[in-house]
Amino acid sequence: MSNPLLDVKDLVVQFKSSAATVNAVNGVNFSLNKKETIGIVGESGSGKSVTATAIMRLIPSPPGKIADGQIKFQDKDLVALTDKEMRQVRGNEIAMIFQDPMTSLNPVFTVGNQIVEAIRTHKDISKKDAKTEAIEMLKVVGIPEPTKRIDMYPHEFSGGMRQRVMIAIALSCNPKLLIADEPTTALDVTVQAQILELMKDLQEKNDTSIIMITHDLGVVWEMCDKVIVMYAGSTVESGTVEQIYANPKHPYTWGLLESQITSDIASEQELQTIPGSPPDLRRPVPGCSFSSRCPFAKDICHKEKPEVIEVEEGHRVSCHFQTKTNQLERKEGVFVE
Amino acid sequence: MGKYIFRRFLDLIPTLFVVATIVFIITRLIPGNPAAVMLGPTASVEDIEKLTAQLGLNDSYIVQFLNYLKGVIQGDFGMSLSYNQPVTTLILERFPNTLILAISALSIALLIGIPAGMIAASKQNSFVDYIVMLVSLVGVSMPIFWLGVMLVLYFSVNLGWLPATGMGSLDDGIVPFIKHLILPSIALATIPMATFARITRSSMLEVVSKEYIKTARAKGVREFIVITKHALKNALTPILTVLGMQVSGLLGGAVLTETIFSWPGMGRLIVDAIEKRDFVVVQGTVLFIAIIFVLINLLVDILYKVVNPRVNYESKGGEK
Amino acid sequence: ACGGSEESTNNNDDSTQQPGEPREGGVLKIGLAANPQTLDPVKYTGVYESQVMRLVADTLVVYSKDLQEIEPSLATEWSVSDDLLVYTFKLRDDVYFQPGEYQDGRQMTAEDVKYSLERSANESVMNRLRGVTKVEVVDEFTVDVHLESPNAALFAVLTDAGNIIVPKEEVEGWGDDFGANLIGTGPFSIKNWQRDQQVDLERQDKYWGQKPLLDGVQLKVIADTNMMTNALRSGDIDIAMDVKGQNRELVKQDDKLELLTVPALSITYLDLNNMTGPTEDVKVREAIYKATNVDEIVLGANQWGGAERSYLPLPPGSWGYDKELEELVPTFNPEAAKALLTEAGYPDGFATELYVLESRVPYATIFQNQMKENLNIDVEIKVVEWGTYSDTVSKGNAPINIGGWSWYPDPYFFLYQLFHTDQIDALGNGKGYNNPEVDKLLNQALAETAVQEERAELYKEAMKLILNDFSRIELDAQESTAGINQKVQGFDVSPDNSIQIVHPNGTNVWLSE
Amino acid sequence: MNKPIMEVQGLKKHFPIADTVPFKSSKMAVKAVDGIDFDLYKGETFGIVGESGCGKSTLARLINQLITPTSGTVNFNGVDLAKLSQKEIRSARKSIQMVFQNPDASLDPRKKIDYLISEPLKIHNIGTKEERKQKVVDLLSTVGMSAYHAERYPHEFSGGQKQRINIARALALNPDVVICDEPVSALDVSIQAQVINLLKRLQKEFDLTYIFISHDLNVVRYICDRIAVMYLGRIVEIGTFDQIYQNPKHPYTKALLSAIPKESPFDKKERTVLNGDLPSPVNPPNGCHFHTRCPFAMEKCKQESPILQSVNQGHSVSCFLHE
Amino acid sequence: MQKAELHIQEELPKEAGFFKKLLKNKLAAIGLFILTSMVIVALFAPLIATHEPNSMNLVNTLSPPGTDGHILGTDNYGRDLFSRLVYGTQISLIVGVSAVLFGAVFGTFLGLVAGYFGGKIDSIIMRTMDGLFAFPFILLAITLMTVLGQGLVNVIIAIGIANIPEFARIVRGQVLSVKEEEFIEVTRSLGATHSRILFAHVLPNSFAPLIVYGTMSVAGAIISEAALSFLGLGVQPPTASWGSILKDGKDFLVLNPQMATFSGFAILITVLGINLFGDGLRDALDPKMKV
Ligand SMILES: Nc1ncnc2c1ncn2[C@@H]1O[C@H](COP(=O)(O)OP(=O)(O)OP(=O)(O)O)[C@@H](O)[C@H]1O
Ligand SMILES: Nc1ncnc2c1ncn2[C@@H]1O[C@H](COP(=O)(O)OP(=O)(O)OP(=O)(O)O)[C@@H](O)[C@H]1O
Ligand SMILES: [Mg+2]
Ligand SMILES: [Mg+2]
Repeated sequence: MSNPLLDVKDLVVQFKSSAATVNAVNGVNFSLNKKETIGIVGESGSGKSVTATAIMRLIPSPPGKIADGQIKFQDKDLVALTDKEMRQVRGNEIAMIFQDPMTSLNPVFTVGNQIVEAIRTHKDISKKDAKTEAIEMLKVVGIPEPTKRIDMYPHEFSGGMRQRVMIAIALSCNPKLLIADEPTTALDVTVQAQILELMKDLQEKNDTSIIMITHDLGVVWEMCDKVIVMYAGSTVESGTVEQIYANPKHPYTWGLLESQITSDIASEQELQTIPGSPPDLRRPVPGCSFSSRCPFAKDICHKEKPEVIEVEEGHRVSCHFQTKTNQLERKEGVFVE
Repeated sequence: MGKYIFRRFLDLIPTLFVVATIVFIITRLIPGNPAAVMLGPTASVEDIEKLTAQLGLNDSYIVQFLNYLKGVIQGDFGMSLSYNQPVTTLILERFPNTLILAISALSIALLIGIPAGMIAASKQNSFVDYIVMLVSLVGVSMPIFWLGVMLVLYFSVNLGWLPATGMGSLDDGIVPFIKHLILPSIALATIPMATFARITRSSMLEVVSKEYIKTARAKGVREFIVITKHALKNALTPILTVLGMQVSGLLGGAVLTETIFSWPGMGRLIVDAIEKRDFVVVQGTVLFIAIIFVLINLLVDILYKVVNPRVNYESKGGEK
Repeated sequence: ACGGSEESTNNNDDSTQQPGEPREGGVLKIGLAANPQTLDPVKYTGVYESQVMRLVADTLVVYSKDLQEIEPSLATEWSVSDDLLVYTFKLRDDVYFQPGEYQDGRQMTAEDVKYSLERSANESVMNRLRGVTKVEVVDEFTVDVHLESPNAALFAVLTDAGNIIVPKEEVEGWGDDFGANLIGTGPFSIKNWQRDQQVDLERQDKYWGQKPLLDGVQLKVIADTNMMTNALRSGDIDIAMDVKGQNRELVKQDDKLELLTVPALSITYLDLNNMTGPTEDVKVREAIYKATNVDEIVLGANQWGGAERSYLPLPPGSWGYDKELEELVPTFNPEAAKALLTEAGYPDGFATELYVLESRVPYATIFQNQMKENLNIDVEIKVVEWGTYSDTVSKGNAPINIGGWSWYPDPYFFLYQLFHTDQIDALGNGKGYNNPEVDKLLNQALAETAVQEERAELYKEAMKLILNDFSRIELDAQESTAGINQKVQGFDVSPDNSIQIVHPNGTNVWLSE
Repeated sequence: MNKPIMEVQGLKKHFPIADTVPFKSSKMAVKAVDGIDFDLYKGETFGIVGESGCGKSTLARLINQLITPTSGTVNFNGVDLAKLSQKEIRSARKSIQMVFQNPDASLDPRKKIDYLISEPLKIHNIGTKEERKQKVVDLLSTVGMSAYHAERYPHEFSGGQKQRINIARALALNPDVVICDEPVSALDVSIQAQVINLLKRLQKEFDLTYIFISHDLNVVRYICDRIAVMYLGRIVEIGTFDQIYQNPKHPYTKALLSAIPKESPFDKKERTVLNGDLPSPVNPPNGCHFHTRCPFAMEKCKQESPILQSVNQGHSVSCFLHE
Repeated sequence: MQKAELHIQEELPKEAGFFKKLLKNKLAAIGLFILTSMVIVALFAPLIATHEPNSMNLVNTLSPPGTDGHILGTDNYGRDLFSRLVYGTQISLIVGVSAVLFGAVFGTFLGLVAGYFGGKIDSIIMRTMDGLFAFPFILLAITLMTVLGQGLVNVIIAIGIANIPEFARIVRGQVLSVKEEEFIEVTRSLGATHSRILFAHVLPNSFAPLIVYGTMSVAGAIISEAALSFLGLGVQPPTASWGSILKDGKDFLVLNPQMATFSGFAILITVLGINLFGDGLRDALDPKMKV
């Protein structure tokens, strides 16, 4: 296999405030090949969006900064690029769909204007052509009557429509890497299916790689080749979708999978959850960050950081229970050695 | 919007009525008999009495007021007591001069102030930022009479580059005309310029941390465009407000600058009229200025809406 | 006594007239301190307007350079009837009006004089020809001016710009707009008037007097006095009138410029209210006078010169002035003052108010300081603008005020309006000075004789009484000043602040470059 | 479940468009909500699903009287909300709380979380300062956050955290009816489960009524008693969750259900995507709004609008196929 | 609902409060320092001044700085310039700050109400402001002088009133965009009254331009005070104020610039202090700005 398209190593992102430093991302590792789709799942607030924003080098600074780590993209270390060089990368090579479609669209420009701008930033075409293209884009993402809608302002759009506009902007650049932060949360399932289809097509056509941040595990199963699971700022487990689904190794992953609402859960049944709450990111935890909520936690879990272990080809996990020789397995909600 | 604009035009009527009434009352309230004031120190008792009668100032206030209103409704602002000319003529003579000076000063203020504010904001807490701040504050702390005289001392008296006073006439060619315009415009521009710079900076700072700025950057848009297009348009509301105020202020006449540079504008007309107790001119000019202000603010309100499509003048907060 | 004294003599004859033949051509630029509003002789009120009017039109007679005598202008000679009621004037027969909209430069005749003077007598806002009942045309170039009662000040009045001779056609043709389109018989005619900005005058070729050397005159309105000097220094203008304060020094220091000064007909005084308040008591007034160090005030208010202490309610340049009377003025004596005040019943002083215009604040501030120090009188200064000032003072509502007065050299124009009971409701006698004997003397001096010496004697008597009543404190007599560029030749500053460019008294200004 | 706590009748909201450009106005309008009737019963969870942009959020705002309807009424406990005075409507809002779709924009960026969450309590004068403080901490923990979060500002939170803050705020007043507009879409599954458990528990405890807008059909199925399916501003089908999921009648409902994403990577099911041009609410197609994309469309569907008709006990559908 | 733990396990340093944040901002601290110094100078003027501020010496006028123990020289009456500036601090600070506050308080209120309620209310308030703004300042001042008479309070009122329309405009403009934000709608949905929405949410989000404009206006107010004094409204001679010293100094600008220069400098420093402080205030109010 050739070099990966994107290789994130030991990424640390901090937000400083007068009182403390928030380690929003604290050791994220993953790599992504050409035309591959990776899903990032994990606790809300675990640093998924921050990781994505860090790849774009758009962490608001101050107070935030990339404190450590490497983001290798096509042999360039994005962390080390100058602002100007980074601008060449943004939009052109890496595009991002932001999580919050309402606040991510500029309220004072029409959506058409914003799409046209994206197109014209990277393509040398006339305004008129760009507009035609923008209308096409809107149609592609399923906005009805795009010729009319293109001259409307974001606040006149519904949540899902705004999200689709964001998608249209990101896709209009034909990027090599598309980072989609919760791209379909506000979409109904039929439109969602359509959008995901669209992303796949794009991937086929342009060999695009995709980072898909989502809470909808269904989307992950459908779209992704690989998954990383994040908890409290770090990757706790990563592997192919099949590995993660069939053979999750980290107790947090188990909790996550079990909390899923599936069609076979009856209304009367209480949903499974992970009790407790995640650690305060301002306070470095000596041991495993999940230890306070882990039903299996032993002494060592509270004291030492677990190492990253490759349990099978491409399947990595960082948990004291998982060693090369001694592995826990999930079976019907309990663990066996 | 069309309906709104129409309604705003209708607003002019009560506004003007109220303004007219208040000016009338005020001019009668303040001490000073126009006849005595106009005739100067050496006037004798008889002279004053005679002129008072001639000017119709012996009529009862009600009669005076009704006559005045009648005139205004017919578009007649009356005859100046001291100039012996229709107020409309006086205003039309001076207003273009004021307009020229105002446009020129505002252009300077905008062209320097806004970019300076933008640069300061994009380099917050840097050396450039501090310089912009310091210069702006020097700008507002410097009284115009001081600055004006300094400019003249340096550029006219010492260097002899520019004329010290007067407006010049276009008949003498465009170059002398512009030369006359430079110093008063600079003197007049300092405070607006400083205000623009500071307001722009603060407003930009509010905006640059917004998510959509991130989006623009993520698109790969050049930083220059991010700042000048995406951030600026969102930051424009307070700038427009200030612009509207400055335009109003300048069109109402810049007394100090006009006096120092002998610029024949509205400001001096008004102040002369007040000092001379030329009530008719005072009433006329105040009404005229009120009309201008209402129109300028209408324009500003339209611009608010152009800049920010969410602006809604009819609804209460939080209602759609 | 003050810094400017070495300059205070009229010395322009030796210093400005550089060797060389008068040269023709050029436009002289003069700064005008305010904007002329109307040039209609019956409507004008300001000195700035008369400055322009005098360049455009002529009066029957003019004052001599030193303002001591009356000289011919449009009238060549005149006589007075024995009853002092009819004045006969012989007119020049070579005078032509400037061509205008409604006439094409016709000759001026007695009819025009009749028209102009009667118009003034009937319509003038300032009543500048008071007492004239009618003007009779005797022949084409002779008129009789009939008076209601004897008026010795008639000649002074006739020199007023309000009594210039204008053509009827133009006055009636323009109607209200005549004030903007003045036509006269003067050396210059109005070419262009940009309101609030400048008036361009051009030479009048058919002028009856000596041919103007200048092509034209440009009068530029410069309201700010400091800027007036700056404009002079930068060459924007050639003559700046009324240079005051530090600007005098600036003009003197500049090699290209020159400061011309001459004692003016302008005095500054401090009125004490004679009708109400503590100052109603003549003892209090005397105490205040004695406690006032006038020299100090004059010095402090005129640091760069430009004024002399004055003693009498007349400018020293007036023919009514009598140095002997200066003896009657109390000398500065705080102790005596204090005693007087105690006697009057104010051992601990009192509180009072002083109304003053902004330009005279220095006088007020120093006076205030002296009152506090010498008599423990608390003077609250009220700086007000002109409208409020004139209203307050003429209504007699100002306990103390500081004012200034400048008019014709005839004492009538000072003493009558400042001290006659008639004028108690006007600004001049807002202090409410009331002395029947003075009234009588003032009336006599006006109506009973036209002989200057006799009149001077009467005025002297009146002033004696006035000084005895301590009705007000005389502060200073101002100079008339002008800053000029050295290329301006033949220009004299006039004590009455008029601008004389080409004048029957022989003036004909020219530019050396 | 006899007497409805809320009755919605003939509710319409048309947003005029083209007002954005001065001097240009047109008669066109976005028919965001175009005639909606339903009853809401105490203690139930009423789900609303439908295409994005079909007017769900607008409907939610209308119910709360945040926007004035073009026509139609909302009766709450027998009172027409539109007829209430300002003051009365304010206290009515105490009983009808709402979680907005947009977690970020819903939080005043200049206020700390404790202020935001305790604000409804302050507004309605509930509790002492101390009590309110405790309540904030309680609410934070019920939505899976911690006390220390109270001291922070909204921009310091992730999308999901903001969503939880919004939920906490809506619950602060112990309302009778909570309108939840996509309350859990930004949450990871475990928090989602936590929140849903909480909502259910609260419902049991306080007999709460929910209007639950969501795109996640599994969640809707799990939590809702009755479900309304909306399409272009109208309800096309309404019924209990069993009726809708087991026996969908309307072609759009069927399409929706068939588009539920996979449940595992090994699931081989293909999602069906609706074909045809998406109609616009500005210019909705004549007749049945869905006919342009309906595989069973008949001539009649293009001409006439079907009305919502009962096909079963509590199950109504607006489709000519089921007349 | 279960009770949650109120206390946090181990005390982290508390998030800097508003004032701490303000002070941590270096520039704001400098601003505050300048202002405090000014206030101290004003309060303790008699102790700081080297001379009696009104005592004249007419033979030693306009002497340059350093002459005869006059640190900054003397004015045109031979009064000690330094002492006059020190005493002038009182008037100028009071007038500058109070007049702006007066205008800001009323203007902000009117602007808030106008922008927020819109429609008729907006029309009435803003047209009144237009009318008020159209009145020449001098006319306004003479009128107030006539009606209210002399005095410091009236000076403040006059300048304050003239400032009202500007503040109203600024605030209204800001409110027009803020009121459309979604969180305003959300707050309404909680049952909040209009006044609560206005003062707790709209106002804080409209603050920034207000602070900037307000702090800038102080300079104008200090200078205007002097302009009023010649209409009889301002403080009257011999009372010292920076504005009046500056204005008197303009007649000696060329040869004896010390009066205009030092008084202008005093104004500049004060305005600088106020602006630095204002910027700090703005930053401290903006949660996104971290120190
Ligand atoms: N500006 C900031 N200042 C301080 N902390 C921040 C800031 N931005 C984010 N954080 C913190 O960083 C952590 C990670 O946030 P992030 O937005 O990456 O979460 P996420 O994984 O995307 O969550 P979600 O799924 O809810 O969107 C959160 O705990 C958040 O509180
Ligand atoms: N203020 C407005 N002005 C004009 N049109 C609007 C406005 N608000 C909403 N709309 C339009 O109304 C329709 C319904 O919007 P609404 O937000 O109710 O949809 P929704 O069902 O909530 O969609 P989503 O699931 O995507 O959030 C959309 O077409 C939208 O563009
Ligand atoms: Mg996120
Ligand atoms: Mg919605």
